Amino acid sequence: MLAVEDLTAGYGPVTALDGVSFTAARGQITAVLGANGAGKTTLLRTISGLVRPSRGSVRLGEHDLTTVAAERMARLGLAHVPEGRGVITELTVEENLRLGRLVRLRRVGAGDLDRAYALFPALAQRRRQSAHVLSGGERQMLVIARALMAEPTVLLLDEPSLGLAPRIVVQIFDLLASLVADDGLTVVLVEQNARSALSIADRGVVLNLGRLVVSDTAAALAGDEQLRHAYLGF
Amino acid sequence: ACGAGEERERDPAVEGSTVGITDDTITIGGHFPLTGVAAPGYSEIPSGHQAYYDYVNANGGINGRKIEFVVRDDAYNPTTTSQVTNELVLNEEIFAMVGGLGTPTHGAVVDFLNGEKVPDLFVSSGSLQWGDQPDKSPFTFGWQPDYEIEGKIIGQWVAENLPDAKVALFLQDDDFGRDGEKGVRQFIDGQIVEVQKYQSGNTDVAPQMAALQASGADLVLGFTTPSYTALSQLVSLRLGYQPKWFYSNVGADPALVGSLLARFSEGAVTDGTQLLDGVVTTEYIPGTDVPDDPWMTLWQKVWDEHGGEGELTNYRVFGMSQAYTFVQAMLAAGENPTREGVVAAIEKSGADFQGPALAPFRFSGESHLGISGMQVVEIKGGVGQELTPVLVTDIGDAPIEEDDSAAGDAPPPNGIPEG
Amino acid sequence: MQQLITTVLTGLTLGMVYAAFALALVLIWRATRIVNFAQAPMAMITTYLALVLIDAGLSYWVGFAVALVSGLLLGALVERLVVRHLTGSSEINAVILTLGLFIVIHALAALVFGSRYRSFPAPFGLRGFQVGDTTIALTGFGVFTIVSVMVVMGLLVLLFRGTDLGLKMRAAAFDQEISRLLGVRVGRMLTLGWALAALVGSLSGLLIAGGGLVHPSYMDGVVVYGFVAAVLGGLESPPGAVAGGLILGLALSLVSGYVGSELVPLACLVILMAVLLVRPGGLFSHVRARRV
Amino acid sequence: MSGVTVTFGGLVALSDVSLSVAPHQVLGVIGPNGAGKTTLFNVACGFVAPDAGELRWRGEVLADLRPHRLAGLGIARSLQDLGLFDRMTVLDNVLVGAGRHVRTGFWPALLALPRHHRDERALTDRALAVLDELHIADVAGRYAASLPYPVRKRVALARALVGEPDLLLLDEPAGGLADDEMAEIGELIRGLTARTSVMLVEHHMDLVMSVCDDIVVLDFGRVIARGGPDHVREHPAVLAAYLGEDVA
Amino acid sequence: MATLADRVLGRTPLRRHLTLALLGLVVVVVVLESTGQFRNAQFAAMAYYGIAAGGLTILIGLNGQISLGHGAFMAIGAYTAALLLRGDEPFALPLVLLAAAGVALAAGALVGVAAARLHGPYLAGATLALAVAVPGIPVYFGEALGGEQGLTVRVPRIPDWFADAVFFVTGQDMSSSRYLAYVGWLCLIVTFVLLANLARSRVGRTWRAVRDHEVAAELAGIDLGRARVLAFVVSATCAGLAGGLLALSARIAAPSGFTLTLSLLLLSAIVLGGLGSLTGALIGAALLTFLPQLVTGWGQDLGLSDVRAAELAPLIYGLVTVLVVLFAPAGIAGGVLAARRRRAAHHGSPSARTDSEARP
Ligand SMILES: Nc1ncnc2c1ncn2[C@@H]1O[C@H](COP(=O)(O)OP(=O)(O)OP(=O)(O)O)[C@@H](O)[C@H]1O
Ligand SMILES: Nc1ncnc2c1ncn2[C@@H]1O[C@H](COP(=O)(O)OP(=O)(O)OP(=O)(O)O)[C@@H](O)[C@H]1O
Ligand SMILES: [Mg+2]
Ligand SMILES: [Mg+2]
Repeated sequence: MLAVEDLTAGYGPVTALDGVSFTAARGQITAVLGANGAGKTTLLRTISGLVRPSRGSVRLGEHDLTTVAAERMARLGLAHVPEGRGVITELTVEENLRLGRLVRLRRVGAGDLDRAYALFPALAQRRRQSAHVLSGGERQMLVIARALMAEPTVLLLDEPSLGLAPRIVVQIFDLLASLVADDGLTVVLVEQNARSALSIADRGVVLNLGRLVVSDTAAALAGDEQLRHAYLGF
Repeated sequence: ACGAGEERERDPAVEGSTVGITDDTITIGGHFPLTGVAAPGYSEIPSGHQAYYDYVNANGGINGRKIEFVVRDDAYNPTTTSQVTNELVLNEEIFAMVGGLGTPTHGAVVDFLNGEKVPDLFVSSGSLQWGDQPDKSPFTFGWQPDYEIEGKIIGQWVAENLPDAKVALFLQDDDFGRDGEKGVRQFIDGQIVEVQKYQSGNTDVAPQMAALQASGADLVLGFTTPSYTALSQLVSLRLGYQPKWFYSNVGADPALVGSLLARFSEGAVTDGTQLLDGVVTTEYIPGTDVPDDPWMTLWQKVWDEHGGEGELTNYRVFGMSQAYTFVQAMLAAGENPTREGVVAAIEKSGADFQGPALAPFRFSGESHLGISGMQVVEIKGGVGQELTPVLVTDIGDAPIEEDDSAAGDAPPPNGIPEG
Repeated sequence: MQQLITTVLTGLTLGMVYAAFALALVLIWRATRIVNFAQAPMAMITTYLALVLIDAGLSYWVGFAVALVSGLLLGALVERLVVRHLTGSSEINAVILTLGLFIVIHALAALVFGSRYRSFPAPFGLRGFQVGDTTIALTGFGVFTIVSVMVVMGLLVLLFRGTDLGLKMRAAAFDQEISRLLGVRVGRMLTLGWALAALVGSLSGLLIAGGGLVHPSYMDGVVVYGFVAAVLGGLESPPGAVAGGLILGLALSLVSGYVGSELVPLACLVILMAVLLVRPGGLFSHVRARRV
Repeated sequence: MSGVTVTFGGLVALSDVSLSVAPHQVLGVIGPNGAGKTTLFNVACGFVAPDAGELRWRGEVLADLRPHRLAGLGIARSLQDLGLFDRMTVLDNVLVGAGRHVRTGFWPALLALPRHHRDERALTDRALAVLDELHIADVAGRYAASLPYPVRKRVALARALVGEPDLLLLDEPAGGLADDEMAEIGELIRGLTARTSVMLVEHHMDLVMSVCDDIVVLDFGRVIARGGPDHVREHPAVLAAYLGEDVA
Repeated sequence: MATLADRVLGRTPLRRHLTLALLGLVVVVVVLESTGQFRNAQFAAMAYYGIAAGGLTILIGLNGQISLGHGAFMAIGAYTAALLLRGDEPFALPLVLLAAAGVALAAGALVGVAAARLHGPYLAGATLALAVAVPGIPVYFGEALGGEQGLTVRVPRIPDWFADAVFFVTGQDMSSSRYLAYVGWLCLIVTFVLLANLARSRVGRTWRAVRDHEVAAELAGIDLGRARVLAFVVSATCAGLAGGLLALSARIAAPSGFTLTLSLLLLSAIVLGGLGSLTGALIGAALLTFLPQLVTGWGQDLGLSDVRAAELAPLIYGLVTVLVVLFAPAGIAGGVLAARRRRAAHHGSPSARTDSEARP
């Protein structure tokens, strides 16, 4: 269970996140919603240690993650799919994937690369090519596949559907659902498309200008017409 | 109209030709490469100067005036030379430039020094340009034998002693090599089978040595600096090339080259001078290889008393010898020296200056070239053994003659030239 | 004929020396995306350390080992104390920083060790091998140079191609943030990159110095040719660096012997330009067609 | 554009694709990831030379097209990842896009002749007008890098529009935008048809369906369907390859 | 939005730059007339460093191309000037300087065409090779170009009208170092006005666009190659002019004056001063000119030996370089500017970039 308590963070004088608290339960998908600039990305970056919070805490189970450096998060089972195609374009597709499984090298064999390729056949054809040649959507697939290589227990996804064809989005959401159901994965999902995010999420958190507006079950949020109009744009 | 430019000519300021002289000091300056690629070796010359001036100052100075020697680093870059010379002349207000080192570097400031009427004494370079046109640069004087007469003396010696040798030249690619080649060719143009030049700074001389080897030359004349003497020896070792070697004076400092080669001689003997045995070279002042020479005794004493860190090296001996000549010139200029006075005194009596040099200076109204000759020596056990008497000559087709006028010169007992 | 053989052989040995330096540059470039101009004076310092020990009577190999180890430490130290604090990603600032280090280390060395020529020993003979009655311009030390450079190249290829460590180092160089998210200890990787590069640099310093003269500037020329060799090879690839070094050493040796040594730098420029005009990313670069 | 084929190594990115954009129309290009949509744009912009096929613009064949000649031809394009000039102000960003309208060259600029100044004035007015139209005139003096994402998207659009192109190529203009922003962009694009034709690559079906007059669907570099939104939406091949059965 | 500066300095860039230039000229006259010959000579040196640094600033700061080889263009300018001033009937000084700039321009075009395709370290490597290659050329053509010794340069006679004019304004006679300082600073002011014009013009904008995003710039109708070559040519021309002035001031053009060190010092100077601003270039030039003498002086005051005092200058320069890059990455000018901005506006907008979005 991932618990965020009174989290406050910013960039220089800008406060991007202001006293946000919520919990993402194990085996659930928690959707983080809000307009552009609401602080969603900052929230994820603060959880995974890329941004130092000025106040508040992050806890994973009994671990206090607040001051843990980003590079140790992966070992604690936390994977973060960053916003905007975080492939390392100078490496090949396969090298990108290998990077993903570094943290659990001792536990597995080589078969998991095949699993990733099975998931996204588009990547399989290009395994030896530089990630540079991939199309926008293919890069996004690569990033998601890479995050899954680590077999995380907590998955932070920042706009995973960006630039993906609708069919792939559906496929990914299905996959998430099955991982959550089968392996008890904890997912924090940032999405612009509130409607589809709420459709698979168990709970939802709505941010506005860095503050938490509401946190409730996905169904309740989707049902609240006023809220939808004010913050979710549908 | 009366132009301001003409007025300047009459400016009384430049007539203040006692600039740099007070009742108890004489300030002089010099530019040397103290940093950078050219610093190894050359940066020791000013310390020789300094030691000797300290010695003179400790013994009463020049007519009661103490010598202050201001040294500036030019890193062997003419642009910097220009800047530091400006500083020396305009800011430090030196009386004279003494021992400024290097052809391109000093070449940048000759016109300026002469324009400002600053005596430019005893340039540390064997280029002809310091002395062959005194009407163009009346304030500039050379000191060491120029490379052309050295080339002539070497050439004649080869022509007389090794007339059948196939000669190759190994030259530094500047006026040093060029003037030397010019002199050598006066005598043995026909014997030369190959000429190779190296760039100073480029330490890979193997291609050049390979070309020398391929030419079949059995005598190599090197106009090189000590490090390149060492490099050429090393490479020839590698190539199995064993001609007879003749290095010009600059490059054949047996102590230095020997120490550089020390580690490379294989087998039990670790004395690098071994490698230099049989190498022929020239000498114009006594150096550290003859510690018993009276001049060397003096230099050793001066260095022991006033030297800084390090040992007495031939670079320092060179600096002291130059400094000696400078003190001599100041004394010759009388009680109240002026810039013009010093120049006149050197022109008048410079040819008769006694000093460490084996041959007399050529100073006169018509020539500002320095020491007129040298002798050929062969290095044996790290010491130069005379092969010829002192030979003197001049540039152009002046004949080469034996000269013993300076033979047996010993320094005055107090180590300071007589007035 | 013998001249040609000699020129080619010395060119090859020289090329290997450039290659050694180029390898250090490639290593640091792959590991931190910085062209480290200070590599030369760093290597110079460690070579001087070796010289001090050898002068004190210790064996060549003790000096050799100490130089390599101190290279490793110096590299790590420089990264930790200086380069780590470079903010902003402007590539020019990194260049200037290493130039500044270049000047500082250089001046320090001149202050501490003095600027005079000193000879540096070699562990193997400096006479060329004898074949029949001709001498081949290849010495024991030359062979040592060639072998050690090839070994280093091989190790680097292994490191970058085969190991996770190499992958982590490269990833850290390209994108620190993503690497961190994937559990790569970026700081360590950068330090390691500098340390290893400085180690290889030290080796190149020892190889250049061996059987030759050292003074504080003795590596300065190698910066230029080593860097050009690395660029020729594409900066990314260890075999490229070695190939670049060999091409350069050979070509420059031939130009120096048959045309004129003053044209050596010009020849270097011409070769580099000719290669870069055909392959703007160097000989061993893989094409990067996609721009959008 | 007719018969365009592009291969990368063994991979066929586009195969015999022909299409045309009618004046004042919005042509949508959709298809699965890696179908070749961006490559199609790249061909149209001269970044990728087709192995076969030809491009026509206003009836003339464009041989050996180079990207920098595009603006002069009246074609503008926005990039999939914005590509703003980060260390320049918003105004300067847009001014760069207006380069097409400049007549004065190097010398007037060097000497700062009044002619150059007049030209700059005119350009600035033009750029400000476009910024105003996109409701971002208030950030004209800010550095592009410091702006929120949606605003940056608009700046990129402004930069493309200020050249008054006759054809505008938009690569995922709505990517990363929230729904309401997206709706605004959609309206904007519709509004553009008054002065220019638009070619649009986008994965948001709502947007595509609402703004496009015509849609071409690519899969593995081939055109698998084309027609109006309603036609495409129901097309079985499209459903299978792209939309997925249960979305539409 | 007419700021105070606008009102005082004039609103069009030209008027603004000319006003500043005039102010600069007044300052120059005052400073040169109130300092001695030695300082004059130093100012002359600062002028040529400043011009070269200004050109390099345009290239690197605005266009994002690195050149480690601008010393080569200075060499070309210097040799051109030296050759033209050699004959018994030397050419007029303006002509000489124009020629120096012109020949460097041609060379810059040649190199620029090749350089335009190169990036980052590849460009750095190529220009580095250029910097070491060019000094070899005069050695090879020793007959015409004086070989290792170089060509000595005679300072042309001070034109009477110029000496008279200055005499009337200041009542002082003209020395040759003051004359050279005037020439240098006049050239600097003209160059900087032109460079400032360019930087603020469409051309400068084009360069910055190319620097920031190639593909987007290309799509906006910019011919990348042309823009790069143009920037290279402009900066090489400046370097050529600077080289011509250097030859005049140093009175010599010799290979050893144009070692790699010169190119690298220029580069570090503009970063120290503040990359991308002409003020920064001037600050850098001042550092290059005054720092060594100052530091050597300190060293000697501390009682260090000559050699040690001499090593102190590079040591301090290197340290300053490292410290500035680490603690004021925008250079001295940038640091001052940032400090002033920080004090002026606390409500300012953050200019930090969101790195997740700036990534390609
Ligand atoms: N590196 C940064 N420097 C300064 N301000 C930043 C930075 N990154 C984000 N911000 C600001 O912080 C606030 C929150 O940004 P954040 O990226 O977290 O929002 P978001 O909800 O993820 O928006 P989007 O939907 O556009 O991705 C915004 O006002 C943004 O401008
Ligand atoms: N330079 C290249 N070298 C090799 N393959 C390439 C290159 N450029 C593109 N490709 C491949 O061509 C295919 C088409 O790419 P393109 O970018 O056109 O796809 P797209 O339709 O825009 O996809 P997306 O919707 O994900 O952006 C992809 O599979 C991509 O990997
Ligand atoms: Mg976000
Ligand atoms: Mg695409």
